[in-house]
Amino acid sequence: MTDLSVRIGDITLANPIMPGSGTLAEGMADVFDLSRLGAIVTKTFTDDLREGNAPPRVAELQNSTLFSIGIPSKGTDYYLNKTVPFYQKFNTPIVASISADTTEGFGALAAKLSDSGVVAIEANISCPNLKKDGLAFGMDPVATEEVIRAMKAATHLPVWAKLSPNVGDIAVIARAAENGGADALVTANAMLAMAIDIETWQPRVANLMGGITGPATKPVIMRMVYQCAQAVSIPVIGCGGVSNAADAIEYMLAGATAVQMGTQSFVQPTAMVKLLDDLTAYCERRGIAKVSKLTGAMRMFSPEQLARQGSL
Amino acid sequence: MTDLSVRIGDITLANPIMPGSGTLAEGMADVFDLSRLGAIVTKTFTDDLREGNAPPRVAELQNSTLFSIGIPSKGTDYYLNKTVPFYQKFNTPIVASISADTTEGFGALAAKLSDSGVVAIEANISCPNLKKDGLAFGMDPVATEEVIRAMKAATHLPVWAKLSPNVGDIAVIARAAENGGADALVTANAMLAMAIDIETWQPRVANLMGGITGPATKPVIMRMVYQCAQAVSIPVIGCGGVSNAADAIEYMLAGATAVQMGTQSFVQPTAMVKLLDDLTAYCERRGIAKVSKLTGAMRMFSPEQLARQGSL
Amino acid sequence: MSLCAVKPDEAGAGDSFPVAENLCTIVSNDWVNEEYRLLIVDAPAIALAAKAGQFFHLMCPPDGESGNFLRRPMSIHRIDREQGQLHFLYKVQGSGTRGLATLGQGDTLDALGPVGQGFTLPRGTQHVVMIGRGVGLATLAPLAQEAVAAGAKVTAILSARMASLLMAEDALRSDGAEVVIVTDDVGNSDTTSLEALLRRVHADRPIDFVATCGSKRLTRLLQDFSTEFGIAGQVALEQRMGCALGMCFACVMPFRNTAADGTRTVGYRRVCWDGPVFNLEETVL
Amino acid sequence: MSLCAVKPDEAGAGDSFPVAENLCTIVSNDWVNEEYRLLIVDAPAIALAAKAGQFFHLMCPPDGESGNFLRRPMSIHRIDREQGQLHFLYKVQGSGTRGLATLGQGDTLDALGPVGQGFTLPRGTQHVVMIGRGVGLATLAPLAQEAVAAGAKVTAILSARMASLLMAEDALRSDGAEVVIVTDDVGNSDTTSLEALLRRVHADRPIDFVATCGSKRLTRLLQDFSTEFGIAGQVALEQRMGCALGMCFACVMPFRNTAADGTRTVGYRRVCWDGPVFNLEETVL
Repeated sequence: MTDLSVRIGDITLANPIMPGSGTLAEGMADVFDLSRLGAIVTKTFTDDLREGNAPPRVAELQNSTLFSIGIPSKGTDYYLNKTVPFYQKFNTPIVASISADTTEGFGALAAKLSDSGVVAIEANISCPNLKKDGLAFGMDPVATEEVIRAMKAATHLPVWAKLSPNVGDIAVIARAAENGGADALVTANAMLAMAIDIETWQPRVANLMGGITGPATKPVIMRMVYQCAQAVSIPVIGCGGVSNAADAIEYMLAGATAVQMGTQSFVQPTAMVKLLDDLTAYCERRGIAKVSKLTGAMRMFSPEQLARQGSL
Repeated sequence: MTDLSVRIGDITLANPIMPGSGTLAEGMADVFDLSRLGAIVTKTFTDDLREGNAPPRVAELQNSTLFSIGIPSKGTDYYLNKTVPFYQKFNTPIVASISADTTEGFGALAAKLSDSGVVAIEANISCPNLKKDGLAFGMDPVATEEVIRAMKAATHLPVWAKLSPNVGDIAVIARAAENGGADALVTANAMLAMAIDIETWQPRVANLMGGITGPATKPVIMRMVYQCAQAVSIPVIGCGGVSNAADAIEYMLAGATAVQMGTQSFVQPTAMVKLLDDLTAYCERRGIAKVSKLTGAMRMFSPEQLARQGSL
Repeated sequence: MSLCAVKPDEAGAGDSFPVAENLCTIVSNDWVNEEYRLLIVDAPAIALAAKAGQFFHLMCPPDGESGNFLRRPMSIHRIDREQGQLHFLYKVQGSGTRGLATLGQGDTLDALGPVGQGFTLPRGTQHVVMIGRGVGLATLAPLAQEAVAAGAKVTAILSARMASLLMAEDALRSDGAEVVIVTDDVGNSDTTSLEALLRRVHADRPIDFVATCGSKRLTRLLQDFSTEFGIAGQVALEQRMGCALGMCFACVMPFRNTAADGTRTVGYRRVCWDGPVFNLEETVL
Repeated sequence: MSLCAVKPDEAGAGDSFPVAENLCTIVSNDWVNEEYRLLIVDAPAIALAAKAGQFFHLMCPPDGESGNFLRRPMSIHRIDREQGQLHFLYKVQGSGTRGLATLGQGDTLDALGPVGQGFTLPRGTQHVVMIGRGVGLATLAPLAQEAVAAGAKVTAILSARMASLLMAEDALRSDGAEVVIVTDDVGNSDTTSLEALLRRVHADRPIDFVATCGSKRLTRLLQDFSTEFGIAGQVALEQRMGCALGMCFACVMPFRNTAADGTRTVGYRRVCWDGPVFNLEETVL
């Protein structure tokens, strides 16, 4: 029987599969037993109440979706009194995803979660700040480091930095988060994108830009996960277009310790459970006793192999 | 009859459709009359002879491809004596795409092309420099400006800057290219990406990383074209996942003056010709007398409309 | 598996869940008139536990270049528990329904559900009036069946451009509803005529619940009518969706909220999870 | 449209082009043994102008989650100009060929081509020996036809694991080739046996051209043999491709170049455009 457990800093998860923030809600408990998940990452909330963006909020693209949700939030009290208790019915560690407008806001909100029952806090520093033409904390290494540092000063809980993919050199941001004290990286949030209806000549989401998610984004985020894993010594959690066990394995080979599934759960709500079954079967077929052995196990082409394949 | 002509700086093209660099070669003349194109952008060459990367050089992804070709080059003499004369048989302006290792190299190569018969030079400052983990001139605004400036100083020909999409804020690079004297921007080159074979645990292209191209990349590059068009006053040429007339129209609405088609020509060599036919039909159906009217014609949602659609 | 017995609050306690990716075998998928198709599938027990106003989120086959990446929400036209079948009535108008139209007998439809909050008929309801136009009619039929089963009289007002485009008429009649037909052709489908009709029906036999679907115009009419007479009412809404399980927050629309102190505000709710059936007075049009 | 008359150099002069996205109607697509399928299509004149060793770049239907975004190169097994048909013989082993296997009679295959440099039989060739294994046999059959038509004798050595997996035997015989069969089962398909066979054939009737496809081992054998006896020879190579028109430079393999001064270097060439048929002595294995 394959050991599916993985360690993210001081936390041991029963398996490496968890939902990406914003892709699981109470309704998923109607579909399968959430206790099967390695962790439950909840939807990003802010301390204040927010309604989010105007609809249309979603456009269907090829093998992907364009979402422009904003961060609708019912605030901290709702999160502590309703959301956490709901998920505590399941035997699965809860990870809170938070957002704030300022470094101090991230710290203050982290402090409020210290005794909430969550096992870690994911800092959503990467959700495109559409009001700034897509610029966000996560696009700036200094802001990234400051946010993580403020959260670590405010709480004893582990802090995961969810990076923005909308950067030139993700390794720089990864190191900034590590320097700030991050216990893990989540690579990455949605890529800033746009689509226009050629009949109406209007943007396909009301807010003009949104985040593209789904299988189409996987190869770019795969590269970023590899670059992050090369750049830091903290665990990297892969997140981008994971649809099945093959995708999860690919991310782990690239250096991820765990993976988050997002958009595929919208299409196939049982996908995380199926992924776990298929991941187990893969490990058994390949004689892999511990799934954690996959992390960073990619093998480069050897010089001999390149020669055989026709390299010069 | 729709006027399909567009102006890129001082150059007037018969229509806005041209191949992306590296996606057309002599073989395409066996399939259709290259005189139908707005321009012929030739494959990037360097002054020196280069063999390019070891195979495997291509991996098929979902709705996209991962190419890691390197820049194989037969050098300047071959380009001037063979390539240009071949394409001069067609009644289509030729645009040379060049690459070099240094700013001076870009300038020197541009000078050699001044009297070659090409109408413009595209500076490929964006092809991922895989030896530097993907870093390239185009990821740095200073290097971008310097390369364009060196080329402009070396030749009277118009210079187009082909930007890298692997940046945080494309507008910064766009303005750097404009400041350097670029006559147009080409937005953008391939996005740096990666894929691993989960059976062999090896990268799917020998060089580990490559560029992802094809329809999957369109929404991200669309956003960048819009950001570029907002940031500069020189023309922007859209390039990323253009497969058909709808894609070309979408890029033009976002702010592109012309578009380049790449990967789709590999799948469907007649795609550019079909695009032109369909673009013409679209303009006629919509009563658009000049295709150039499409450029930047996207209409934002109005406050009234958002209210009707349920905005708060 | 015990189905309806599992409330969302109890999920996770066992391994029976009220929502599933039901793999349904197509029985038939034929044109019923020039615009609509009727899709009948053999459905498993979880799917047949659906209630009026709930919906399924359908995986639609690709339609040419459109891969139909996301599922499409589809209201239930008929829950036939005796035959073990579900009926869906749909207009072929987008890439999703074009893909759906390619399914033939024996093919498999992946139908996620049942999902959403259905109609809630107040206890003791005596006379339900439902009014629908276009595909909205399809959504109301199961409510008629439930209302009749609960002992209420049902008056179904069906509106269409012309009589040949009417749907659900036979189903409604066979379920025991009294059917009134209005058409643009005849000229009795305008708001003024309909309002007069509603007043006559109400005068004849007091209405204590109204329901509608598929038309802003008709919803406004019923909002005004139900407010004037203090009648409870609900509307089934439609919105472009992502997940249909309340996760992605894509399908929001604005609704009127009333705070404990009576303060009224407007806020977004998820059509898939908080609806698709909402109280008429809360609906912003 | 005039086809073979249009040389690449003249393209652009008129509107007849030697390469097209041929829309071919499937005549049949059946298993010929437990591993291979034979695909026969009705082809337009442009496609029928193909020469031995050229290939088509096929648009393959999706195979489950794999969309088969890129085309797949496929060598031509038979050009039947009388029937107006092309034959392709393929092994179902990847998502492309799995997609291809789903095509049935009456379906349409989009076949880009003919593309590539085919075999070049030296003028006056008297005796061609071709040796192939697996699907390589399929590629060599049109050369046999061309060689016989040019007045040469053809000896085709077919190698397979067992006799039941042999293909192209009948086609080759009917085209006038003398067929020699070797199999692993019988134990006469190893390099040593084959080399001895080649020497016997050559001694019996001097070979002046050799050709092969599909096996590195056989290619090496023919390289050594043709070098020893100074015989001209060619090999049809396979490589993962992007465009098949020399544009993307994805399908390169290394080859030996000889400069004007006799200096030998190794450099990449495009299998699709510079090949897929290359001279044996230039091929690096």
